Amino acid sequence: MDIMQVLALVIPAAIYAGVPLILTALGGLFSERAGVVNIGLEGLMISGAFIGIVSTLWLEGAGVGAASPWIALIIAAIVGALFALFHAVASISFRADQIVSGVAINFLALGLAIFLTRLFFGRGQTDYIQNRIFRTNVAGLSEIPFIGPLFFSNAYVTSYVALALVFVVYYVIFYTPFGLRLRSVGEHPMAADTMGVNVNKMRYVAVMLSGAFGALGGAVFAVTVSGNFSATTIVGQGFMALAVLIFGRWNPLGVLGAGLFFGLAQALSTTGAQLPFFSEIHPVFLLIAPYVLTIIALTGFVGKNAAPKAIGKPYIKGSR
Amino acid sequence: AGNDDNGTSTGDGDGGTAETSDFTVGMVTDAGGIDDKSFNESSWNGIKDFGEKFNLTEGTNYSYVQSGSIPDFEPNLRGLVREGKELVFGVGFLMEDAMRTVASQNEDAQLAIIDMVVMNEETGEPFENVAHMTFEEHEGSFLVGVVAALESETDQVGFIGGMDSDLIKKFENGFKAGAKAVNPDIEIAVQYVGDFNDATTAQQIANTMYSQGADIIYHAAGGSGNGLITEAINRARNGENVWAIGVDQDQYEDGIYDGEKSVMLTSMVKRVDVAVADVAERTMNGDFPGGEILVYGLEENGVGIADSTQNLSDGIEDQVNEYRDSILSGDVEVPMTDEEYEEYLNGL
Amino acid sequence: MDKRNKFGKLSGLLIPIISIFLGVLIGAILMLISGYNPIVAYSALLRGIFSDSYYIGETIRAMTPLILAGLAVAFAYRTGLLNIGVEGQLIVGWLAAVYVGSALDLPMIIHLPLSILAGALAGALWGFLPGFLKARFEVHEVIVTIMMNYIALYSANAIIRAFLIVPGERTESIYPSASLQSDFLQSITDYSRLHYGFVIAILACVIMWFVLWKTKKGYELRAVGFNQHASKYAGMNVKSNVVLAMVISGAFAGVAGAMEGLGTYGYMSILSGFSGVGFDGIAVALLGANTAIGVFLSSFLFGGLQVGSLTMQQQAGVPMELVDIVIALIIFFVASSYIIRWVTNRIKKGGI
Amino acid sequence: MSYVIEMNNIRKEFPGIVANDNITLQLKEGEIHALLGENGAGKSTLMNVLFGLYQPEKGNIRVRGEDVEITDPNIANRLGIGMVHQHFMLVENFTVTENIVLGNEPTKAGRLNIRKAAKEVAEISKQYGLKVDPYAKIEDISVGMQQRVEILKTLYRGAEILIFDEPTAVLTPQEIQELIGIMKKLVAEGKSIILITHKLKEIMSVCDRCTVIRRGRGIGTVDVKTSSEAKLAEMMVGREVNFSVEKTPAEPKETVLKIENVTMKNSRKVEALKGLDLEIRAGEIVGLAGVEGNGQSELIEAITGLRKVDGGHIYLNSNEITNHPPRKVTEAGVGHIPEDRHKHGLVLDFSIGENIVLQTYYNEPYSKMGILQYPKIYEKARELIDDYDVRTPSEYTEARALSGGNQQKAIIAREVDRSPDFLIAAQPTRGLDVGAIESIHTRLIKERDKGRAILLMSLELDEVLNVSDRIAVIYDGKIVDIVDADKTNEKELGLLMAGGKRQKEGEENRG
Ligand SMILES: Nc1ncnc2c1ncn2[C@@H]1O[C@H](COP(=O)(O)OP(=O)(O)OP(=O)(O)O)[C@@H](O)[C@H]1O
Ligand SMILES: Nc1ncnc2c1ncn2[C@@H]1O[C@H](COP(=O)(O)OP(=O)(O)OP(=O)(O)O)[C@@H](O)[C@H]1O
Ligand SMILES: [Mg+2]
Ligand SMILES: [Mg+2]
Repeated sequence: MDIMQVLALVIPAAIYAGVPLILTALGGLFSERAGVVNIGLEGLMISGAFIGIVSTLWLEGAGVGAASPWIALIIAAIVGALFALFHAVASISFRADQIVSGVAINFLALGLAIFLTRLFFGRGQTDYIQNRIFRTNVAGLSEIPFIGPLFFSNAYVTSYVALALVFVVYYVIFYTPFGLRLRSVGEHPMAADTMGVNVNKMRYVAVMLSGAFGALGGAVFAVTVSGNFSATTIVGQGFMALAVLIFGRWNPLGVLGAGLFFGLAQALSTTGAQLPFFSEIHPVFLLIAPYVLTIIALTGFVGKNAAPKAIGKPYIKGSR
Repeated sequence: AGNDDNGTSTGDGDGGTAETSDFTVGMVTDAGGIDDKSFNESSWNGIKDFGEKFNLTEGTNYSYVQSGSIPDFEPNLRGLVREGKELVFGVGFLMEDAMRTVASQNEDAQLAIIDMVVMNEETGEPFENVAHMTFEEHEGSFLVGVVAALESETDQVGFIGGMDSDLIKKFENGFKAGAKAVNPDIEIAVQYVGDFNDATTAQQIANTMYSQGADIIYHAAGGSGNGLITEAINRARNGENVWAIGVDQDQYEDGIYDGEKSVMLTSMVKRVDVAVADVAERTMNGDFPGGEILVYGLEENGVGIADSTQNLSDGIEDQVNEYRDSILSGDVEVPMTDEEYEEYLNGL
Repeated sequence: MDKRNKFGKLSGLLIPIISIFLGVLIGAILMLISGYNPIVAYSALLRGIFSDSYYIGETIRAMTPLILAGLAVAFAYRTGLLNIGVEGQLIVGWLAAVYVGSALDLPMIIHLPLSILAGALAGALWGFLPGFLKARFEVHEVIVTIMMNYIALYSANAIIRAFLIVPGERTESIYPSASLQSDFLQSITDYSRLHYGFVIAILACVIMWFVLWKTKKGYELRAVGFNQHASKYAGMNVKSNVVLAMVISGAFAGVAGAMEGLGTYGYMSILSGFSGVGFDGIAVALLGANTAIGVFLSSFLFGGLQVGSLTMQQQAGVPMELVDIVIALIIFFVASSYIIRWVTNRIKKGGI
Repeated sequence: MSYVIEMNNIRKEFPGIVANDNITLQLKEGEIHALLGENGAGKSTLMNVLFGLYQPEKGNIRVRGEDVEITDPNIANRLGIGMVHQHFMLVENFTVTENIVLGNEPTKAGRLNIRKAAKEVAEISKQYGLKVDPYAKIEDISVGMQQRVEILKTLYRGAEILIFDEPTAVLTPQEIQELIGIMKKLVAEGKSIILITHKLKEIMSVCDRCTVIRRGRGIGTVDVKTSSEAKLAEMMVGREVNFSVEKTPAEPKETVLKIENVTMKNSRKVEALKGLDLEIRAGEIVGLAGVEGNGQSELIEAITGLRKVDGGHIYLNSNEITNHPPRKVTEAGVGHIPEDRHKHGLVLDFSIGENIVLQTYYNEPYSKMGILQYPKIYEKARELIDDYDVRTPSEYTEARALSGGNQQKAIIAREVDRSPDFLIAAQPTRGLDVGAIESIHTRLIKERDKGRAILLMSLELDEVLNVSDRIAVIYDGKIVDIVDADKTNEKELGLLMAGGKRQKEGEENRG
């Protein structure tokens, strides 16, 4: 098996394993850049996966057909934004400890999603959707030598959407007034306040965006890979997304890199067993590689002061 | 003590069931749940068939409890026993320990376990209050192995297992033996997911196998198998000529894409439903097969190849039937373990 | 900032009670909307906790690892650290305890303590690394502990698979000399899985309280937790205290794992996912205001609800996930105590 | 007479305290109006009310004769009110321009137009002579420039009324002169200014009128021309103020602390001490004068072992303590009243009692065999609370609940009670009222007379001049000069602090 074949196998797998993490981490980026810790990403992903599947099923039932999962993605993002309001209200208005509130979100999302699943379907998992978002070859581009098989063959369109979103988010965060304000709120809310930026409003918007993106991440995973929803659809990906966010130093491009890195490690851990060289490594080392490498990377090269300064603290007007 | 009443009190709810029997049967699923498209579902279908046949009410006479994870098995089994269910099924070999504990604590209970023989360590015999239901999966797997080898155009096939265990090894070795019987040079990729409920990993494994040239993959991975089907559909939609082989039930429906086509070449059916209904009926009639090791093989129609044959090439069924006959006649001894498989290969 | 002691000890109790009430209330509303009868459901839930010695035994059994996991989180929290890695520490503790319990054959008086100690040490080791990285490289402990959870899960599974596996996807059973299981306890609770671990859990509560509040080391750990700068100024070794805090926290978690291995199961099976106990520990600790007694009480709430939810599902047909929702709401309200305090202050003012 | 701002009968409460009680302040167009009061009198609070950060419980505000309700800084901005805060409100990792335009950004097709913004910033900065580098990051520029950024922020928004909250506290005398020039220029352009400062001399030199508040109450407004420093001080405190501290001449004995050629990098890896020498003897107070950021904090960190030095030696009573860990240094006989009491001095969530034993908890009688002896600890706490007049409900009260002055007293009690040979007092009276200041000064002098060596670090030149026996001037990481406190004055110190050279005595005579 030549190197090209290995790459053609691993790279697309890395991309589609990484995309849900990247999307969710972008969500975390909004909220943490605005100063609100979001350990509830896991819960947001769960809500997205659940809504993504349920609305696809519902749309299919209504005869929408192949467009169902796409519309479902949008619905999931909207519902996710609303669901994130829990976290927003608790941690911004009610001044809850943001970590605690995030933990509550995780419990709530899983409990509610499974509760509703049982209510709607009478058992612990939903039906399978018929109209998944399937992989396709991108017409024309997949023929390009070298690049084609790696990036344009057998790919989910959602991956390109995610990639585009990375750059959109990058632009918004660093090149728009909204982004400037968002960052100022996470760095020095009082300064932002004195400059007429409505701190709490910005934070609400940021947390809701994190809900939208987190849910989108979960929904993309659900409608491309898992095809149904159950308690085991999202297990730990949200925490991984948090790691991606920190690893990516709260920067959209960093998130992209970190997400692909995790995706690659994950792809290798399953694909490796059938690849030359990797098959000689005990599978457990491939399995734990992403986590070990993250720790090493955090220790070695990722500086410590990248976190937004005001992160984790509720903003109370006039407090000193 | 208060709890013993509860089992019956739930039954008080609906009146007017004079004709129906008041036999009660319960079932504990493993983490897969009753729509895992695999043996949990199959077992439940068996109970439902039984219930319908005898006009029993779901919820009152027959019900199931879903386990979230292995630690739930024991309390769930015990819960049903405590409720006073007259027969309690534990679905899957993973329930061995839980079944052993519950069986030894409740000598009067009537229990049944699928895919396992639970030994009573004190007597060295299978538990007397448990019906031990096993299947000759290797035999059925042999047949789909034959199909795979006959249908493969690349002479490469794959097998995806759920958890690396004695039970799933039976599937693997049977399949490999069948494929080699047809084509001794065929390449067979084998990988285990490590979980019966991780479709994502299974999909990546399938992706790799297909990419490496396998065109037919058989799975014995419960819920994880859905990952294989997803991957096959993904590829088939893009015009690739790939197939999947299902397990436990006829999975033809699960492989449908583009409206009418299906990626399921065939399935190795394991008639857990028939076996479950059989044990339930015997128990209701006072013939609880406690202590017996019930074996369901080709002969008993406990395993076999699925009814859906749309995707099979002409003449395949006949060839399969020839192999079936030689297994039944004892001409072919299908290997179950790795050692037996090695021997089998040497004997080819 | 509002002053902390505004209404002192009372609020310490009032807020959890109000939160529980609100959580249960919203749970009831949810059931009504979903077409269940909340009264039937809650009474089944309560029956599933109290009605029978079996359920009481099961509740205590469920509480045992929760207490220890909660103590692990609370201990770290008191020293300014957020230990999300209890889950992983629990897994390695479980494995180590079972290994010692099944590989060695010693008299009980040595074997049992040794097995528990093995669990504690393994957990401590798993806590040491995040503590060390935090102290030495200022790597955030949250992220490292999350990573360590996965490493623990996969490594433990791989070790079992490679070295310890017996049919049934699990390790050998431990020797009775390392077991916490007790025929006596099982017989008085109608074959629940109650074991002597609860004695250890209660002991651990006392230890946590004593170490933290009565010893000079505890004083240092708390000081470092509240204010690293002042602690350094006062001559304390901040780094070694951070490491020590994580080590002790990890040891509690490791013992929680030992309870599963030596008490509830007597072996360790290959885990297809996290046990969840470690994550529940976070909630238990927060709900218990990170005090020993609080952790004990909130473990009772958690353990009871979880055990009772089985009966609720069986008898009232309400999915047991309802309990998760109620728990989430309770955490949510406890966290939002500011608003509860604000409202109660309003009511108080209005009343006077 | 028309006022641009009228704040009438303002009342603002915080939990447990009335910060502003019926205060009235009227600002005329084109004037510089001083707002004077002790620490905690409520000046910042009043200005935050005007700026929309706080909502008053009572009273009304009129801007240019019209009743307004300023519920938000946005509204204040719109009304042309700008504020330069006591603690800078700058986002450290933003550039100067980004800080200035935040909340009011020029855009081009939805995109932040930073180039245009920078150009505008450059224009205004030229217009008012406020030199800044539009593209520099805040964390990289000097305090003086940061302040100019703060001023530019208000001007960028077209502020007509500027509030300066203690702008001079952090500046060198030269920078203060510059700032005064800028303020005059602003007034000449038709702007009106409210200036908060504790420095009476500044009020006398630039302000037209002065409003005095005391303990949250308005005392009155006076014309500066017809008033005097002494009169303002009396209004402010409510009694005649003794500006100097009573003490006898020092009788220095043997050398206690000796610092030789110490070099050290600070947290930002910048060389902050560059070969510093200093000697302090028993029975004397050496004041450390310098503009913030010239190595004072680092010097203290070096002595106390909080940060490792890169070169040089530190001796205490002839024993080397260079790079010893803080505990060793403490045990060797160094006491330290830290500059930042919340960061270093106290564990705010601990009780007063627990804080009292912060350095000694591990010794008998407070600890036996690893177990804390709480009765002994609280006994000690009670004793010190009485001795040092710490006003607290009890020794079990959390330190957080005490007022700043009382927190400081608790720290001083703790440090002095250990009777160290050498005591560092860093900004010991920051944020305290005159009563507390007086008692602390007396306490320091008493310790001196007992034969302790004391290093007093303060940004208040008055304090340094009044309490010290000798004054060491620190500039750019070195002690550039040491002068006798009674042979120098504020002007000379100011010059030295800015890096100037003292004229030789002979030259001075000639000049
Ligand atoms: N956010 C707040 N919460 C509670 N009390 C406050 C708050 N802000 C100020 N105070 C209190 O109000 C009083 C007035 O404070 P303010 O900051 O206005 O004083 P100031 O005159 O500006 O003092 P300084 O000269 O120290 O700047 C003080 O007692 C202070 O402790
Ligand atoms: N942010 C705050 N939140 C709550 N209370 C505060 C806050 N800031 C100050 N206080 C309270 O306001 C009062 C005055 O605080 P401050 O620190 O200004 O004291 P001070 O005026 O400097 O003290 P002293 O009069 O003793 O010199 C204290 O009772 C303090 O507890
Ligand atoms: Mg004050
Ligand atoms: Mg002020």
